[in-house]
Amino acid sequence: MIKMRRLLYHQAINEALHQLIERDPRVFLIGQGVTSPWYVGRTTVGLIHRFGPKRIIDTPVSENSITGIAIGAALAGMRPILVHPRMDFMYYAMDQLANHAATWRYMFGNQFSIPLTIWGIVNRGGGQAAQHSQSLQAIFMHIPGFKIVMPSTPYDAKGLLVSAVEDNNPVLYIDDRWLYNCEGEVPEDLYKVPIGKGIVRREGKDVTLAATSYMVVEALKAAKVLEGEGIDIEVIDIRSLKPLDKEILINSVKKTGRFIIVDGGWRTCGVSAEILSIITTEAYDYLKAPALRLALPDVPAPASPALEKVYYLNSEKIIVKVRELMSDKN
Amino acid sequence: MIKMRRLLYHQAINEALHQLIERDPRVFLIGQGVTSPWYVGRTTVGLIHRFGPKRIIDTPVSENSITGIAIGAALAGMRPILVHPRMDFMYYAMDQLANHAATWRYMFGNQFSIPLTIWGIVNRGGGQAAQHSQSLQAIFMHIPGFKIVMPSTPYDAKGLLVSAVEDNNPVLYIDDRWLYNCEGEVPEDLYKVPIGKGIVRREGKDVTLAATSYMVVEALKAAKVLEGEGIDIEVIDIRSLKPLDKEILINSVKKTGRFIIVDGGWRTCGVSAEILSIITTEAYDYLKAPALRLALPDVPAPASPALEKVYYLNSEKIIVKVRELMSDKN
Amino acid sequence: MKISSINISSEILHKMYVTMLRIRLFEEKVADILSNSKEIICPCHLYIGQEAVATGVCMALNKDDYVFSTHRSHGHYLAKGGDMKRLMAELYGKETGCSKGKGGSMHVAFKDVGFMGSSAIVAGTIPLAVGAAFAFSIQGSKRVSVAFFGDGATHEGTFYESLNFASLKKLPVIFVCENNQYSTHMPISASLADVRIYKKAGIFKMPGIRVDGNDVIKVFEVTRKAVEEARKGNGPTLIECLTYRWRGHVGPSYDLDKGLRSKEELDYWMRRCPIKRLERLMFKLGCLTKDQKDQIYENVKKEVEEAVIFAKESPYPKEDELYKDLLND
Amino acid sequence: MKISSINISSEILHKMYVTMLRIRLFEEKVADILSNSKEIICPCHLYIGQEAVATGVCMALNKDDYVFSTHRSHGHYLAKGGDMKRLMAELYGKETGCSKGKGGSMHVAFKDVGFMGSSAIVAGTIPLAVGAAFAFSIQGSKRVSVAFFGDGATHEGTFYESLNFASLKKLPVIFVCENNQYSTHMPISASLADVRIYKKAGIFKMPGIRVDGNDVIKVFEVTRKAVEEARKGNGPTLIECLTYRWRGHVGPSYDLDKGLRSKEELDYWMRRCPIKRLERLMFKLGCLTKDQKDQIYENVKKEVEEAVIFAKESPYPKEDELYKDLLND
Ligand SMILES: Cc1ncc(C[n+]2csc(CCOP(=O)(O)OP(=O)(O)O)c2C)c(N)n1
Ligand SMILES: Cc1ncc(C[n+]2csc(CCOP(=O)(O)OP(=O)(O)O)c2C)c(N)n1
Ligand SMILES: [Mg+2]
Ligand SMILES: [Mg+2]
Repeated sequence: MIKMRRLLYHQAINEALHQLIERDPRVFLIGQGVTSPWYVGRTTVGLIHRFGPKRIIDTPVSENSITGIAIGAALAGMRPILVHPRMDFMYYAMDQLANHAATWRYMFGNQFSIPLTIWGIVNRGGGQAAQHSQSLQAIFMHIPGFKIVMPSTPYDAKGLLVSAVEDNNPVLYIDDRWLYNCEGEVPEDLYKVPIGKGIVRREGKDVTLAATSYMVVEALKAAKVLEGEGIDIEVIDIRSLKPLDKEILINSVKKTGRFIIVDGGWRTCGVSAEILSIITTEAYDYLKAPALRLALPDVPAPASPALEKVYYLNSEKIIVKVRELMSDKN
Repeated sequence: MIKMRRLLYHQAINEALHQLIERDPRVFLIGQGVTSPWYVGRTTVGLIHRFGPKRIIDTPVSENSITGIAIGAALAGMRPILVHPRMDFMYYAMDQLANHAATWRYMFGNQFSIPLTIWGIVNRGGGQAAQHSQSLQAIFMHIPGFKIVMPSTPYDAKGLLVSAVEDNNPVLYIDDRWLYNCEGEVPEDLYKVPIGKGIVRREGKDVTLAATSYMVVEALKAAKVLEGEGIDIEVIDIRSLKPLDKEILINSVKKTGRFIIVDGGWRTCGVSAEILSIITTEAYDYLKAPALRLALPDVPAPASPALEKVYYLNSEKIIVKVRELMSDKN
Repeated sequence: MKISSINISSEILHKMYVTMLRIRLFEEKVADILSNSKEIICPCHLYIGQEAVATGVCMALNKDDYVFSTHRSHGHYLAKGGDMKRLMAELYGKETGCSKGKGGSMHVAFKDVGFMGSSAIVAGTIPLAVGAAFAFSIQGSKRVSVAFFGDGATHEGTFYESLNFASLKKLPVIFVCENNQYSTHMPISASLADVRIYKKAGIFKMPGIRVDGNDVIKVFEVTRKAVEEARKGNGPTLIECLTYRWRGHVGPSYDLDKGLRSKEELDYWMRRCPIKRLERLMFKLGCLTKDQKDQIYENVKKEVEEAVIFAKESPYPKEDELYKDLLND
Repeated sequence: MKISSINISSEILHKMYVTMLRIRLFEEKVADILSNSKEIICPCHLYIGQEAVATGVCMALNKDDYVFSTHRSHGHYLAKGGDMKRLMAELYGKETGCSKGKGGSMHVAFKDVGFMGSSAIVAGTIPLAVGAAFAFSIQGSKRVSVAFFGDGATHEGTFYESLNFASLKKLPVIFVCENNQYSTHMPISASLADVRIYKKAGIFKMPGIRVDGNDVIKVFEVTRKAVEEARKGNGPTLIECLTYRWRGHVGPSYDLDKGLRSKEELDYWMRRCPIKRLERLMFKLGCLTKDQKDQIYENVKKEVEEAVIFAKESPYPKEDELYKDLLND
């Protein structure tokens, strides 16, 4: 029997970390702030006290080398969880990520595995501005060699972290701190949510809203409002960017004929462009209207609260986009 | 009267560098290999002898800091040309590029200009494999704050370099060494090719082939072959990725109703996904068949010549794609 | 404190005193606002306790010399001559802010006085300062460029790369490391195999000096010397200023409750207040009277209050500002 | 050469001799093929002249110790025990290559002997080696990890970051810098403000040693000591091996024509051939005879010829190999 409790998203991560590190001596956590009371939300609470500094490694501010060190440890039989407390800092680590983690298996003809979880946190809003707010999933989706997941519920936060750590490849696990206080059912034991599978969060027949990460929450809010207007929205949580569950998207479009992708990263060459391209080539015949995308405008994050309001996506902006789509002549 | 000569692509770059550095004391060239006889093709020949080590600066292998140094010099009134002799090495410099060059004007409310040309060379084939072959335009197109050009002819190679250096923003100038021996008419004097404008390289009425950089050459070859099959191809050289000349693309689709984008970067979240998304949303009503994309498969570059053949795009693969499109039931 | 060694005019001492006080009272006010209201939303890294560094260094510079700063930016901004009102307005996210509300506390600049911006990326501005110095050297100008950064920035590879290039090319740049002994929650010894930061200059054939960062006069003198050498074409210097931040890493709290550091340690450093220290000296030297001091306090308090009013009364940026200033001509 | 100081069995001397010769003759053959045919297409960075470094270092290691390498990989690969046939096949881009033809000369690995791969990114493998050592330390194993890298890698920040972390955590890693005095076309003095690379260890509280990199015995002894310390838990060592590559940066040419270096310099270093040097010593010590030498040459030549035949006769990878091996279980 599965014991369920209601947990917050950050508690689900914390519990997964405790259990994963407890269960497998090869698993360790490394990165900036993992022993700090506030740095990575409250996701790492209790770890240092329980497992000590050999397995919970707080680090100097040396993102590139710390990333390389985690890769090297993975090559030597460990299963590290490497945290970058803000995706913005991962630019420093791009060489190790893109030229090394992503290539090491391929380049040497499958001699090596890199069972490495790269935990990248999206931490924005609150006036943090251009260098502390980025959501860079598209860049890593572009570069071959990673799996990528973006859980949107506490259940998936735990289950996908377990899958990431058990995977024998570099898996980028991206969470958005705007999800940290979302509550949901979470089994107590360890369990896996499969990488590569999307999930229908709400069934509907008029429009498919596919969303990533925190945008799923906003899409569901929008769907509720639009229900009142007689528009029946299907919400799909993409969950896994790579491999991508194309089937679930295409099947939904077969039903609804209308499609909007909502992603919290930048627009140009973004995740939204990729998914739009897939739909418009592979589900072309089922579309009743042009598929649309909603993403961050192509500017850096501003600091002022007045501008943040314009910058970030929310359910209202999704509603506007859906109405635009529905009013299309088609 | 404009004096024209036939020059090779790399000679056009070399000439532009000579003239730009000669003309403006604020312009200097910095990067790895700029004094080397072979490192950056023959594009820098003669510069060090003519201008000396104060203006032609060969550097230590410190990509991130050298990039920051070029940015800092731009802030202090210079107009540096910063070369990365392979785009693969730019991963090391991502922090300075994305968090600094791209943000410095915006973050401080337009107090600063960064008149910086970032010259990124695509240098692949010949068994150079995963870490020496990357064509990373999509990543920089995703990140707000750059202009991006990819000249495909000697004429544009010179004219766009001049525009890049005269621009008051970070401009990424990407050339592909497979173009270096292409020949074409080049004016002797300095002239500008505007950033933000595509160009029709061949008019046609059946299919629009939009292409970037070296892919333009292959697209033109394909068009010639397809002419023999009675398929009339319009070839558009995108030239400027950011700002992108959407109009020229949409106008062409209005005429042909069929569209293929060919880009030499990776497929997923690539330039091809972005341009496909634009066409399928903004030219949706003019499409007679699904717009398609052709790009590198989502794997790192292999070393073996047998695999390189499968990996890289060429006119034959374009022809196959066009035939596929034409045979579409629509 | 050896008074005999003081070779500085009382005018300069006054300037230092006022500058430090302007930083201190500005920051105390910001701490106040952060604690008691939601008027300032962006993360603020307070400089209280470190005032002698920014002040001593900037006093040794000309207006057209360049300064590059970090997430802990307010002190550097004010010491270099940035406008206080526009700084406060920036923290409030207003359109009158020095960065038009786009940057917030971590991203302030004031180009007119050579304050060339602050990066929230650890070590991010170090190569920028080297680049500006490189420009000065190409231009044949006598200006110098300063990079302020924390001890944490010496964990980053770009610090070493930058030192190497600057020394290789003998550039007029001063590397000012404010060693406040913590990088966020981490004490320096948990991050650096060797905590003597000034020694890291040696492997690049560059002078490295450690100075008491709470002694504004020492900081000034060491910087003045480094600037002199730089202007002469003798290349860069690394100056490590030992100091301490009174508040926690970010925001107004003291980081004591969370067990990150001890009350004793904080008390020790508060007793070594850089402002009180200069004040005592000035009293001793007879170049500051009780009345003057009160007057200065009065003036600075008023300036800070006016800055708050200015910030509060300024409008927020308009919506379409979001799309402006990315790429311009 | 002080023979009296030699405290090494003749068996080891023989092994060293054979290893160096295998590298040399393999490389001469590759140079030959590169000069005279298009059979090998991928860029090859030849190791000729530096054989004593890979040999001396790897001789001090166990099979299950790890080695990480660079673009100039062949010598390290062979010295650590990688299969010669499969190396040659890799250069030919064949499916029997050690990397299945996917890596080419710059990306060779042989996991079974602890040769963990080579990166064509300057300094790229330095943190990887630290990471493996970190794993060993967590695992409580006695294994050590070695990073080979060139002088050029000391321009990159990750070199400093890696040294800091390794020393901070006292990890069992040996940093072997092969200072061949050039980074592509650039002499070391044009890139480093201070060319004494071994000194860079000091600022991380780590021993740094410079050794004659053309003296295989010295390299071996210094490494043996460093390995011993690492296994005891006493942390890392930086070993700078002064050496020289006979060929140009890449390919078979000598880089003389282009004015990148002088014939005198090359001649000087060719006179200091590490193989001849060991040979002389072994003759002197009486542990090598002319006949033995001829036999060894014969054997190694044959091995190299067989490797070429193996490579030539092997098939190219099939088309669908392109899509395999990216992400596997
Ligand atoms: C690249 C990067 N990594 C991590 C952080 C998070 N961070 C913000 S400040 C800081 C520590 C800085 O310490 P130090 O440089 O000593 O400056 P101080 O805060 O003590 O003034 C860190 C790690 C960051 N801003 N940038
Ligand atoms: C990040 C990066 N930048 C630049 C290059 C180009 N490059 C290849 S080898 C090399 C020089 C390496 O010099 P060194 O490390 O001394 O090794 P050596 O070739 O002398 O053995 C450079 C700059 C590269 N491969 N990677
Ligand atoms: Mg600090
Ligand atoms: Mg070298």
